[in-house]
Amino acid sequence: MADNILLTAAVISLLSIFIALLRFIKGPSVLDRVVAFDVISIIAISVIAILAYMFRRAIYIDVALVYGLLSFLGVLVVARYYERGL
Amino acid sequence: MKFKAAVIALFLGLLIWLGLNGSLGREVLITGIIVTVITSFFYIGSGVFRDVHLTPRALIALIAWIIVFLIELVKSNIDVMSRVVTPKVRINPAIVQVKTKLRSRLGRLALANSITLTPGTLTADIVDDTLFIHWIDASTVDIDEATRKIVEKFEKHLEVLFG
Amino acid sequence: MVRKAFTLLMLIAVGMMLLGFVMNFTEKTALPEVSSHYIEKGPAELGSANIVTAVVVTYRGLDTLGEVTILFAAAAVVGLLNHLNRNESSIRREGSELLNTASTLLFPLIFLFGAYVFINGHLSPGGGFQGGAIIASGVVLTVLANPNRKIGHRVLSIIESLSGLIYVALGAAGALLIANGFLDNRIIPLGEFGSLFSAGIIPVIYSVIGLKVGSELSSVVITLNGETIEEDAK
Amino acid sequence: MISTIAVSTGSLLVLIGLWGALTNRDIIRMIVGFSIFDVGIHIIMISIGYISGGTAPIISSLSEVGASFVDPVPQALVLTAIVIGLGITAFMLTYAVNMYNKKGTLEIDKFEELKW
Amino acid sequence: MEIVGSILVLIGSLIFFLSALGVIRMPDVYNRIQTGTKATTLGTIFVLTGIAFLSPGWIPKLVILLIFIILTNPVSSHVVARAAHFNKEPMSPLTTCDKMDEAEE
Amino acid sequence: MEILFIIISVLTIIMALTAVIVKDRIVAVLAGGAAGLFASILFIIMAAPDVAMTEAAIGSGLTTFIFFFALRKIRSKDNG
Repeated sequence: MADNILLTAAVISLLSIFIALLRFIKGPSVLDRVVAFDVISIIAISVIAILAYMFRRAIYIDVALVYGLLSFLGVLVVARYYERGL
Repeated sequence: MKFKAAVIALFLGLLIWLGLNGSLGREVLITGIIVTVITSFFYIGSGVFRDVHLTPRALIALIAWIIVFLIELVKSNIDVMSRVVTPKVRINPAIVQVKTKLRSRLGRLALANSITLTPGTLTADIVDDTLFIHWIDASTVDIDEATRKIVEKFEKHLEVLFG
Repeated sequence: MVRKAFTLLMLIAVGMMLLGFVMNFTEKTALPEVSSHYIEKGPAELGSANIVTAVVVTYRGLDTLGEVTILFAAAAVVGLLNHLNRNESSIRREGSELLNTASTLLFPLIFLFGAYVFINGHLSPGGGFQGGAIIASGVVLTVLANPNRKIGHRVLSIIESLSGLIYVALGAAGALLIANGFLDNRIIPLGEFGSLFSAGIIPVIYSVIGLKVGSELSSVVITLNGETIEEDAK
Repeated sequence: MISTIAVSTGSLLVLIGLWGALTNRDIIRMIVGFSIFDVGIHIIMISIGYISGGTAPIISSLSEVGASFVDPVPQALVLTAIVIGLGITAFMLTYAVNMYNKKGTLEIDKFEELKW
Repeated sequence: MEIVGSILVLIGSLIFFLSALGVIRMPDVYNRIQTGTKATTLGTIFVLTGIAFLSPGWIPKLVILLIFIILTNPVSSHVVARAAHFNKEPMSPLTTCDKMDEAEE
Repeated sequence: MEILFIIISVLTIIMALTAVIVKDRIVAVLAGGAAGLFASILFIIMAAPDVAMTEAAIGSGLTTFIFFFALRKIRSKDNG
């Protein structure tokens, strides 16, 4: 029961990733794509957390932490590059 | 002053270390203390925690700030979602100026972050004591009135906590 | 024109090869012999809960030594090529005050997390390479917040060569003390399975690798950022 | 089932990466193509080691050893491959920057010395 | 317990859906950042709280993940907004006032 | 589980295609990094958390950062 609801939630999250992906592809400017990338990666962190529960392995949360750190830095790098701060 | 910063850094680091490891064993504590001492040197060098107050009043302020923050977060989301689902996007954006009284760096970070996560506001830049805020539904562009509407509900708690 | 045809031909060839491979592919249901040996005997022999770590550090330890060497060579070549043609550095826009505060607040936490990843390499996913990369990301964060700051290479190179030395010394100790081969992890007792101080010397080796990789990658980042002490001195 | 899908995905990524690396005239985008090629190869290698219904090769207690784990050896190899891929990419990028400093362009067609 | 947790996760995923919709529908960069940051933060809070209900043993790690996200998310959106203003990204024609532009002159 | 896997595979392939087709260099690098991030979710489902962590931290994280550092050097000659 719980697992089915979780699967539904994961599928809905992935669909919203698809919607944000439209913005990533459409643009128009680089910063629009960066915002879309931010949204995509935060949703992906939640998907990893859901997957961790579905596999019943706590160690996968570590991967989610690394993922969050790296996506945050990725957004920062592009934004700082764009404002000539890098 | 440095002593207080070191205590806070050690305590914070050890708390996070224990949370990551998820156990209270002797070995975890030993390695944790070694690693935390190294990290607290970075903190002391940067002087981030110098202005944090450690009084009972500050603790109450912390709790009050967290409660206000959570309520505002939920309110902001209901606000944003109602804007998203309505067929015609109704927005009235503007970038306004507000003033803050806070002096400590950590306090200003906390203030800016809580402003960003509350209804329709986004900190776009900070210069000295002026914050530039993008407001999705600007009702006023006057400095004093905007300060009263956006900043004060957080500032009065953060002032006690960070000075 | 010739080049386009050649490209197309090559893509088609690779595509056919991969198509044949995918068509004949079936999912395995049993492990090959070597792997099942590692999985069945590994935990009892080496005391490491994470079998990938056991394979990387012990069973295939020499490969890892070579890998670290290649990474060192890459870092050295990047430094050299950058040194050959340094252009005068332009002044970059400072990060905002909020980003500065956030980076001073976050960098020690990132360091702590990196240390957690490589110290727990034998219990949870991760290890020296990941931990080192996380520490280097922390350095990226400080560089982003304050791009014009000068960071010295000296401390990094000392840590790097020291940890490389300890790594080789520990490997040699495995060969000399109990004569069981290079990089044997059983020169100290295995300890209780699943606790932090277990798996013999694997956590120590992985911490050393983590420090080495972390300082190497950090020095790559600092070199590419282009503001070094030496440049300042002249 | 999962590993079959993964092998197809990996093969597609290999093809896309190769296509990008061969047809683009811009060096930076060629290097991006190479890194996508890398990712595809990694996915293929991991899916070769996948066992139906297997769990990650991280054992929580010694009594659990009999359970079905996936193959750890390809994972160790891919770990090595990713790290070396970073070294190669850093090297290629520094080389590209150097070439740019010499010629003032990143178009591969302008570099006459490298063509046959 | 299980039902409460999974319902929370479901609510979180619906919030994600709305936030992605906002990223598509809003007219300019700043408004996209607004919908993107806030809604995804709240969605993550919901999802992680739901998982904490489902398996209470993971709470320390989930709390660390949550604190990390609440700390970093506003900072990254602030940096993106600052970069957008520095680059004079086009604003939506509805924008009534830009004090930041006046301050720069 | 298969349906999740298929959706994420499609996402990875879309990201890779974007990285190869798009004209802007910055967007190409960013899309390449995003493809690596999705690939790391694939690795999690294929029961390889070690590889997922390495791919997230090194393959997609640090590589992207190094790309941007190199792009910065190229830009600083372009326009001062």
